[in-house]
Amino acid sequence: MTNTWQDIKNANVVIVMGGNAAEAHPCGFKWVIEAKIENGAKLVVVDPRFTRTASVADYYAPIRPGTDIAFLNGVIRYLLEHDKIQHEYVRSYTNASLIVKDGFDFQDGLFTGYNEETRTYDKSTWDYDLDKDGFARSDDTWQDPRCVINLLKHHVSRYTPEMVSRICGTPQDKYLHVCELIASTSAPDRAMTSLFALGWTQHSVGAQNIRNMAMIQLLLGNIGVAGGGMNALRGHSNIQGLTDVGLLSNQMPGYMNLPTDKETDFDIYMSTRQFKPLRPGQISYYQNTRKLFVSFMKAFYGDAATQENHWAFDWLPKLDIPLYDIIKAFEMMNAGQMTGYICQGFNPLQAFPDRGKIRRGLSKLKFLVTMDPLDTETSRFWQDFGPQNPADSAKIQTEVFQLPTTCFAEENGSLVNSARWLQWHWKAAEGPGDAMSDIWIMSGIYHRLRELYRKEGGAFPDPLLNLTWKYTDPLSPDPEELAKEMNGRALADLTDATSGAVTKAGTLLDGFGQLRDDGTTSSGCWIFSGSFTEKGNQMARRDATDPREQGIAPNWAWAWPANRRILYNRASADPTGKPWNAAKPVISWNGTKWVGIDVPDYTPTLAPSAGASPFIMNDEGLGRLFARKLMAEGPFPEHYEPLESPVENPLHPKVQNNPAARVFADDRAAFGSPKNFPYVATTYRLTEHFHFWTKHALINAILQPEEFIEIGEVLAKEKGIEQGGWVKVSSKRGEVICKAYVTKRIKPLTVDGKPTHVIGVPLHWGFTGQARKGYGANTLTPSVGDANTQTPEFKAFLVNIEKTTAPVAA
Amino acid sequence: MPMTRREFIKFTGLGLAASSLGVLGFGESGVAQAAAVRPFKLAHATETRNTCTYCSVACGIIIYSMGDRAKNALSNIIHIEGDPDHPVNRGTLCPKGSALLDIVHAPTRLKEPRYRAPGGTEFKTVSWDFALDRIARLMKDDRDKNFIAKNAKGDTVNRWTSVGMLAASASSSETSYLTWKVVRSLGMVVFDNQARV
Amino acid sequence: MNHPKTVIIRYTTSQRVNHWINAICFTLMVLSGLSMFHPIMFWLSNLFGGGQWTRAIHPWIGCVLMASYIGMIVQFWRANLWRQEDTAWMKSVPAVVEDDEEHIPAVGHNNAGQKLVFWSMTLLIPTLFLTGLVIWEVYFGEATSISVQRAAVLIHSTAAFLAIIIWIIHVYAGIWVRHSVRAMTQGYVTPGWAWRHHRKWLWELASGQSGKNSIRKRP
Amino acid sequence: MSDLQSQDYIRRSASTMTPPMARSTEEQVAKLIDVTRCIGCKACQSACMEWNNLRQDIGHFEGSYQNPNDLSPDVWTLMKFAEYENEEGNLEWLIRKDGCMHCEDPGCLKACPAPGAIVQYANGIVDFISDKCIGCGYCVKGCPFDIPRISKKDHKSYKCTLCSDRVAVGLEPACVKACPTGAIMFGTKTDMAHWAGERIVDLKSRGFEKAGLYDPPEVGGTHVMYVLHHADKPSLYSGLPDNPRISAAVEAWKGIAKPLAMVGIALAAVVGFFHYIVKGPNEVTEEDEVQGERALEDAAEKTP
Repeated sequence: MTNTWQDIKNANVVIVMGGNAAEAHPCGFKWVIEAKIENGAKLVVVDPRFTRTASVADYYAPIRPGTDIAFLNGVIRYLLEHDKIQHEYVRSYTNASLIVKDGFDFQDGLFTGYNEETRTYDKSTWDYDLDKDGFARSDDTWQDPRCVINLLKHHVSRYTPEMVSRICGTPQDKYLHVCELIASTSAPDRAMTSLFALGWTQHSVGAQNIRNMAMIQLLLGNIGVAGGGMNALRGHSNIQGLTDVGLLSNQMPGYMNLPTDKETDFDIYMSTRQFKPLRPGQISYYQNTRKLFVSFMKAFYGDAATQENHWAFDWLPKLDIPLYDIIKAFEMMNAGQMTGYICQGFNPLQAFPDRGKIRRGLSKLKFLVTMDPLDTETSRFWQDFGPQNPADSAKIQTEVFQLPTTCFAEENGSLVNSARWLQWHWKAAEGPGDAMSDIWIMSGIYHRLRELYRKEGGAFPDPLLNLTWKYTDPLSPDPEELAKEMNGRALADLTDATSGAVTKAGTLLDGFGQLRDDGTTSSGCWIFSGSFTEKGNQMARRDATDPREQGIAPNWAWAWPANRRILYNRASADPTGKPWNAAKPVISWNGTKWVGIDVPDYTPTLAPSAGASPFIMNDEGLGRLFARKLMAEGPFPEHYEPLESPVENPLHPKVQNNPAARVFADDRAAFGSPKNFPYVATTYRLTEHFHFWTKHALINAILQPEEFIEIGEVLAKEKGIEQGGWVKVSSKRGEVICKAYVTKRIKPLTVDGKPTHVIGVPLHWGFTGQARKGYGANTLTPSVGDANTQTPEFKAFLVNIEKTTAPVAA
Repeated sequence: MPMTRREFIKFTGLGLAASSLGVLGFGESGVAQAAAVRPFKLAHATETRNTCTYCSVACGIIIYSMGDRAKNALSNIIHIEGDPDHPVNRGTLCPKGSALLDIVHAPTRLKEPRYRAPGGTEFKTVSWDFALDRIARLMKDDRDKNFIAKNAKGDTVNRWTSVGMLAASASSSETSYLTWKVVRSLGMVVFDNQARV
Repeated sequence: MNHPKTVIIRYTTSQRVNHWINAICFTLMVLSGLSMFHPIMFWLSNLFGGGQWTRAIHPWIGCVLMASYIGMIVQFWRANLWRQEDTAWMKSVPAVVEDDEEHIPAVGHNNAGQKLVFWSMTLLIPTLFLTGLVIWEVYFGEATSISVQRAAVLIHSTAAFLAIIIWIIHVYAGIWVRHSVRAMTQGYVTPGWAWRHHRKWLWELASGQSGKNSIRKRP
Repeated sequence: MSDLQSQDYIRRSASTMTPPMARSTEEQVAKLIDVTRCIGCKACQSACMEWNNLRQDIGHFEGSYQNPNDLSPDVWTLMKFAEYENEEGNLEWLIRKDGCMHCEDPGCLKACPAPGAIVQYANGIVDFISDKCIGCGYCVKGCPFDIPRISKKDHKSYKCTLCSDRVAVGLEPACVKACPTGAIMFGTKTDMAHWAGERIVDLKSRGFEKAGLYDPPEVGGTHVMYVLHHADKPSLYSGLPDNPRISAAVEAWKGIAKPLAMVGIALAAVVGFFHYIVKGPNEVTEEDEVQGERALEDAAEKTP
């Protein structure tokens, strides 16, 4: 989220598309209701199903799963055509005026530079035309046909209302009404907030879905302002934190990337990361990357990381491929390339696509370790549970360790919420039986390995042996010690260059501004620097005071970066530093510095006259309508059909799907065709359950006891399916037998002239826990990931459905 | 644990409600009343501030446990409800959060380490030492066998691809950080979390 | 006091047993029923071990009563068939109340009042039984709709009221007309009693039209 | 539980005395359920189950999000879902939290035969005092909203208590506290009616001409009220009664029938008694015995 949960109440229009906020985030959704009641906001919902969010919407429009880009590009076309953009914002704060290199083009569904073999692009033309000083050329009059705004206009010109309706199945009048409502926020004092979640990410074009709306928000001037922003409503309680700390194949704490094997030494690694400003007078935060990296390595390896060994750069693993994500991991498992797997609080047998493939993969492991408070399906994949988990235990040679962990109520620590707040929590009771904390278990494994390496030697033990581990109880480090390590310390006495103030060696740092690249500071996660200072644990702050009741609450817990609550908040004020919306200012220029209710996302004393643009994490300082080289499938979003789709891509039949999506050969073989699987299915969560956890909680099991699918009345009638009757839903990958909910909330859509039926598949049931046994939606879903993030395409695939009888246990 | 009271914050209608809550109870006759209604079950329970373990709204919660943390009493969680001071949830909780008590006390909570041997049909309970010793041994054997110090070009890569890890999504950032340290010090790259699902 | 040498058997043993089962059940039903009907009578529930027990036991006694009353019907229906003189007797009810022997027509084994008691109960007890089943929460709470149950409680209590009034008249009549109780406890009446209250019956017995064995020497 | 002290309630089932009124000056409470901001998330259900320690058996999916299927001794509140296509052909998903309405004139209390098993506190809450309940099910018949349910386990009647245990210590009911969107509010009835008025103005501005407050006067108003978009058609909301009233049968049974019957019975007994006093016993006279014996003898003589 760029903004806070409470800030949603400042919106004039709330658009929920690519998500179902009321059901997935009810307590955050209260701020939408608040916006409606206190701010007269209109709530717009665009969703294949009439969801519980739609039930309180002012306007609802249906859409075929997987066609959001067509819809959103259509909206951009509408905004440009009807001149409903915030001109001054677009001109000053976006790259609309910058001129794109010659050679960049888009033809028949492909951008310049496509390589069919590797399914990747050579992105060299996807960039600005630079002048001799290395600055991007621009045309502020927007006359040059090569400037971004004109290229964009041309790109979206194909997305006429007729085309949008033809692709999405949304009736034209409904689509146009949504456009109108969105366009109403182009006024400088009006804002729209976009709330989305997995409904946009879980597509082969997931990242582009989100970019598409971000572009709309830039055109409307809704980024950085109160009640605006792009608000990704994250799923799990600390998934933001895990991402922040870099628990991803290619990540390091604080969004630094792990080196690839092309980056053979530290200097090469640094050269590609310290972005140089692309416009005169611009500031760019990533110029500080070296300080962040060195401080991190000092936290990690302490005295063993020295200038001489390049801060132990070589001790970091180097990647040969962009990502070893989960889809890749299971591909490797199935190919027999993996020996062991550790699942910490994660249940891939339920959570990842193509359940059969997951089960086969786990069966090929030598060992599997699960660490979880609950008895997960994954830990019992080898056990026969009838049709819901057929397994021949005797043939499965995997050793399985099921390790019991404590849960949230039984430990101290911090979690990062969707709005980037780090909130500390306290232990209320001991865990049950012999359950131990993840910290204790990981420390236990680490110490045993370290002992083995000390005794026996073995493959490259240096990083293991030199890892800093200076905790009071090495076998069970105190979370506060770890939090302080992430915050960072001075390793030597530091003298501030301007004020001359001295920070004594050993003191906790106040923020990442103090980090140095000479090895005199350490910080395990630079974006968390400032969260645990000499003043105490900032994450434990509980002052809910909210200036002007504008939804900031700056003294409640602590938000990264630097306790900033609204990202890009410099953009809430016009180029002279005056707030666009005088009624709801975030920060403004008082003549000498930036002041306001939030921490400025800008140099605090940099005058507006200096001409630096607000998006300081970008090297041109501008919001990008044109993404340059950062996206795998193109700098503008383009509609590609889901990998399994009922129709040909009406825009360019030859390029049906995302040309850059990574698809493994065996996964491609498991795609179904509309001939055998004529219906579009989409998976989702119900508000009564949280993933696969709450089926273990009796109350939630009572509230939604049994697996079912949702089907429209028309298709149900066609198929003779009765309300609450048994059905078999099948895809090329498997079948689910469950109950049917015949509903008015899903209506057939007319797509490319043909009626298209959507089937909804909630995903909560499995074979452990309190609720009734279920097959799990991932039995059906295809194993294919988004081109940028590898997020599986859970939201649009093909199935067939027929009436049947209750499943019989084998 | 800091427990500053929040300032009075206006929230649609709730301000209204809060203002009149005083007169709602049973007023002066409350004492007599208490004999009739179900006794208030939290009168002396211990309060602990925590955060809901489910989604990323991260609602503040108060965990009520029996026992006052005296040495001879083992705390037992008896009730969980929303933290009214929390600026986002303001005391509210969704159907999952309202039922947190049932996940804490789920009958399927694991209580001891268990092990399933190759080809086995049942789990058997084992000691922590057995489990962790065996896991470390399996990991080391594989790492020693499959660790890639240099790639084909001869560049140092120091990666280990044959054992992977999926990290939790509800564990604390401190746990995550420690996990990152352990995993990366081994050179492990098949490493992911639940961000996508 | 004259001590007649002859007695007449008015009720057989089985009739008496049946009647008293009926009487006990009915009394318990009245007591338990009233306790649940009006709060001033709730104290009666203490006789049954409290409200829960009263609620639980009332329908079961009702079942016994119903079964017992079927026995009553079998044993007494013939004696309660309406005859010509019954209509005449009905017209003389004021005389009955006044105890004005001269103006009361002679009647058979049962007078019209007794017959009315019998037939009213024959109507009311099954009504109470059936409506009772409808509102028997434990077993039939979900068998019928709530509106049916609402009608049932109203009918049940109205029927109970009528049955109680009839029961009071019946009991009072038994007490007022001396030696009626003996007829039901010991089974016999004296010829004088029969002469006074059921003269036609006596004539029938005397003429041997029926019940010859009923006339016995006093033991 | 110990005995009630009658100063605090204004009505007590099956009680023959008027509760003392001296201190019944407390303001009345109300729970306002604004269905127009309800998202049907069931947090209220969940919180109710958790707070009141209620756990129904795990059921089945039965063709609706409505789960459990019905109110029960373990389900005191239940979200009901109705898919309604309006005149313009647009879908409206009307979701209503069902449960005890806490009527000002409670039909359950009127019907209850067990003294003190149902009480109404001075603040308006209608509560079932379980240890006094005899399990007859009369409250079920008395209720115009089909709310109370009798347990098969302990044969006691159960329903929402409006969390009287929480309200007694100055807290809002569990469902109110949990409700994520503030669709359930709690306060004095006056405040709630005022707030409902503001909501109705907003709804009318959003095109719901018939928006209104559901506080049915037929039962004297309720301490649980709804803001409805279609206040003219409450039955659209999964059968919320358009005109709830205590059934005429129940009114007759618990109204006029009670005193009439008691008077009738007493009268019958009294008449009998005085008849006896006036007339004395109806004795068989000696003359009767003579006549009787003679009648038998005459007959015997006639017989050969």
